[in-house]
Amino acid sequence: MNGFVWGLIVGLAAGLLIAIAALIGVWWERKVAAKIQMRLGPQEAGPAGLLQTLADTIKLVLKEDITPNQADEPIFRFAPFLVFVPCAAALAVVPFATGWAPFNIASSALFFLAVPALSVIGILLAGWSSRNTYASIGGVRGAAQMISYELPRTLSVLSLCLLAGSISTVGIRDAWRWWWIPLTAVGFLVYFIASIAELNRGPFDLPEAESELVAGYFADYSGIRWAIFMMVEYGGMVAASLFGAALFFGGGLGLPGALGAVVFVILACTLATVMIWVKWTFPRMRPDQLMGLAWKVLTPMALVQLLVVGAVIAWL
Amino acid sequence: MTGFEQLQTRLAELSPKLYPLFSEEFGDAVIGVERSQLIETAEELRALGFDRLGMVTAIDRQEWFTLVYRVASRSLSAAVFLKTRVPREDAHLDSLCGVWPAANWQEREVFDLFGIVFDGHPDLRRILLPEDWVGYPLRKDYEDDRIIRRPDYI
Amino acid sequence: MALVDRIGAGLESLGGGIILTTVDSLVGWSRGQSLWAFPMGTACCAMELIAASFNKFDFDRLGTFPRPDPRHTDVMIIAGTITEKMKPAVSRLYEQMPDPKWVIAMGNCAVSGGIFYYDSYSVVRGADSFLPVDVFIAGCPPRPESLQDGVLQLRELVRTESIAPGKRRERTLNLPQAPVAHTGSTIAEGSGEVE
Amino acid sequence: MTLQIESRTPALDDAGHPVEELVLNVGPSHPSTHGVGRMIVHLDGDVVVKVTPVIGYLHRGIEKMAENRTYLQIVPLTDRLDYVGSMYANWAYCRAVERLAGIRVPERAEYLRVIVCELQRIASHMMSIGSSAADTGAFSMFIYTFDVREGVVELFENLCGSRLTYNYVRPGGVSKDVPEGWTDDVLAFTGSLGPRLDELDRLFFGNTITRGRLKGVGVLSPEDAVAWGASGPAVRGSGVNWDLRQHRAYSVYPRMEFDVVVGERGDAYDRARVRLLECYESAKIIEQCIAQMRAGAIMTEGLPRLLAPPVGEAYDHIESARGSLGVYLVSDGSERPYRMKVRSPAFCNLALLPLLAVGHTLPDLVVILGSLDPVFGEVDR
Repeated sequence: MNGFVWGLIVGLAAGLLIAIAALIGVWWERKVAAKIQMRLGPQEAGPAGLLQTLADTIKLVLKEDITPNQADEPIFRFAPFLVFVPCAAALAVVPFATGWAPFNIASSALFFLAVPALSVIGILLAGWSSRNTYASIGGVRGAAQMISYELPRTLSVLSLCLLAGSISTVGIRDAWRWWWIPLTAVGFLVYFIASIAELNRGPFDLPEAESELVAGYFADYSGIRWAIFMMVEYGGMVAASLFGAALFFGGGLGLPGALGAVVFVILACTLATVMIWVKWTFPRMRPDQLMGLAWKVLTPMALVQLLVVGAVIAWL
Repeated sequence: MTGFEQLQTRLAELSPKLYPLFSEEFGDAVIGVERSQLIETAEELRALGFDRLGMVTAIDRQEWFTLVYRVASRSLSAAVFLKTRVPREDAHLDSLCGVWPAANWQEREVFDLFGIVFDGHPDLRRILLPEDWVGYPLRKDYEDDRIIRRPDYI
Repeated sequence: MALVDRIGAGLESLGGGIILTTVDSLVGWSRGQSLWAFPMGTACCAMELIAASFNKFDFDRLGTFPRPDPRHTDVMIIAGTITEKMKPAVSRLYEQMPDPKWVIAMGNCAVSGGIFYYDSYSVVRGADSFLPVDVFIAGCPPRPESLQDGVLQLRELVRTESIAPGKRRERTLNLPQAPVAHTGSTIAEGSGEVE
Repeated sequence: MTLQIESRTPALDDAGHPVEELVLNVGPSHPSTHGVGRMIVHLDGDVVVKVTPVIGYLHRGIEKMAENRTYLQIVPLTDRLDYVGSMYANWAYCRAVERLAGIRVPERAEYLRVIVCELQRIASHMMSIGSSAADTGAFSMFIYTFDVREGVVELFENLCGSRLTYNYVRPGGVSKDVPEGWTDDVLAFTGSLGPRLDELDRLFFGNTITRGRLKGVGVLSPEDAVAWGASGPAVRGSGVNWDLRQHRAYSVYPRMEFDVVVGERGDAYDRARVRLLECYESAKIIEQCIAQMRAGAIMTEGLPRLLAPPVGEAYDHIESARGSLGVYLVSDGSERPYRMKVRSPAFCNLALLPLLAVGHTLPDLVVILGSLDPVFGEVDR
């Protein structure tokens, strides 16, 4: 029972965190994109446009919630939550502080890698139930992409597990040493690229490719349900950044109390900003190139990383 | 020697068949043919190196339509207008898609706006106007209550 | 009935008053601040619509940015000439937008047919003949500043709208095509002021 | 008029079984159709089996309208044809009128026409490259190229007071002489253009993803390009040296030194890059024009306000940013043309789309359409 209450609290906190992350993340993305594009970005709502996303959110919540006539109504209405829940669940095992995660389970690294991948079901269902050609193509693309990038992402984290001798996120973070950074640099790169691809963000935003599929799998969603899809994107970005900062960079491990937390947050924010930067710089890939990248480049890279780490451990 | 005379002398050498059809109208080289001989002439021109069909259009001359094809040649660095007439009541002629593929869309446009039928065209449908449009707007006698005539300011 | 309509009707049945006006102002603020545009760019004006959202003029400052999917947008900016062939597509895209939705007619063509008013057999003379237009922007094409001013004017309209069903602003179609005063292109072009 | 999609007998696979095709309607309002184009795409999996372009969503009947306007009143109509490059349609039309009426244009006006048209070429190509980039998802690149275009638009605004529809080239000359200091502004612009274009070149064409997306996509053979009447960068990208500025050498182009840029493979990459490299050549031409231009009249003296050319027919064409843009005028001796026909390069280039797209995937289709650079004002007229 205790665990259930705690789970409820963590769930609510995760939802809140994702909402806040989306509120700030969208604003930050618009500002960074504006900077890249020699613009100013949101300015009018609140100081420096900080309240812009709040206005957008209120507006979206109050918009008409359209279910197209030919759509499969129950699935169509439920699919956004199927995407949201795995994303929120992933936050439960992020090692926020030394030796502490909201849920410190033994195989939490595996949990973190496996559970967000479940949102592929939501994406597929959203695309399919819309009965819209664009949405269907987007959904199928999303499924193929997310399943393919699962492998390099898992392999890259596996080398950390090997180094730490643990498959718990807390265990990895506590065992972290600074010389892991140069040793797992390739692994981090693979993890980072695969995470962007998992989140369907540019340059891998094929499922929602604006210039081809208009909006992809959420083409027929409006109002609050569409806002949930947007929130998931930013929530996933936050989870991937926090996880990367904690595991690959130690997340301010060993620094005293508050300073460690600040360093952790700064590291995570930097990673998120780099994701935004990448999105607004690169063109989009083609589906076949995307698959080629996953299977021909990233997976071998992650395997080599694993071998190198194994050799180092054997040598030590 | 003007460009026209140059072209004339070269055509006299290269194609005695086309030479008699050749004339000058308003400074341009023109080959005027009967509509039955259009494809034949077009193939002859194509063989001479006129490989680019630039423009296909029609002019509504009340009793008949004048079809104007502008073909150009890079090797001869010359251009001629191929002209033919079709009577208004019997507005059809052979399609030149087989000679120059470029004629495809341009003939569709002429069909769409003038109602001239191109026999043997692979895909003769309206191109600019909706499929269910009535009438051929570029004909001089086209009537449409959507049109508001411009008052004469001049 | 959408959620907001239920709230509005409920508050109105309570007699309106301070709660309704407060909710109204909050909703009006948020809607006015985030007028996402559906760029119905058909002709020349589309270029100025692009220019307005790009770096020199930057629509994003006003919280407006173009999204290509009608389901995610609030205001349809009709930028350019609408022809008889295009008209069904425009009205269908308008239908696909979720409520509440607004329409801006940008440029003389969308206002009245503009330079194509006379002699054309295929141009629809004004978007208000089949869509309820909220803001008209004259010009052939209007400058990006004019468009942004049009969006600001729409924001004022949106702000003063109430969510209570009884206090809705009526929007009408200009169905019979009344002749609209036509400015010659040489006068209109480049002047770009919004009346 | 409905938005229904035609039915079609299904294609067969190698074993003779019918392939279940996915029919996708793209447009008429779609972010990548550059306006109001529409394509009906038949997909087998992700591969395009057949494309049917549907055009005419912007058909305003300008050719019919011209029959009820005087020769001078048609100039503003031609602005609205190719709204990305209004100067070209102005000029092509004016050349046809001048040919019909036998008007000689003062030399300074010819120089001014060449300057504005080359500036327009830079602006139009920037728009084209930018929208191609946006089609591949590099949206920031669109903004960078558009920024270059804004520079040209500002120059035009100083010259003729309008940002988009200029109405500048008139039968007999140009409407206004340059304002004070304008040529210096132009020189400053062309001077700064080189480094900016270099940067765009590195950013976009040097990018691995861009190369992967554009190279080998939509290959157009030189034979097909000529036979299908393609022109402009679409034909030059395939390695065909066909540029009216050199081959017809109209106006003052014979006095200019510039190279015709040609591609090698004829794919989307070459077509886009030909456009970028042409901008360098345009800058060269502009600088030469300004150096050679002398003071003088900008409009033919003694032109009647109401032109009534003698009975005749005239065709003239110029090299616009999209290819050879021609205007065919028929006069019956009155003050209004009997018939005006615009030979639109974008229309002819777009006819290539069904040929190029088959066998490619859906994302490539968008790239191919962008590389043909259709402007629907000109396609549909």
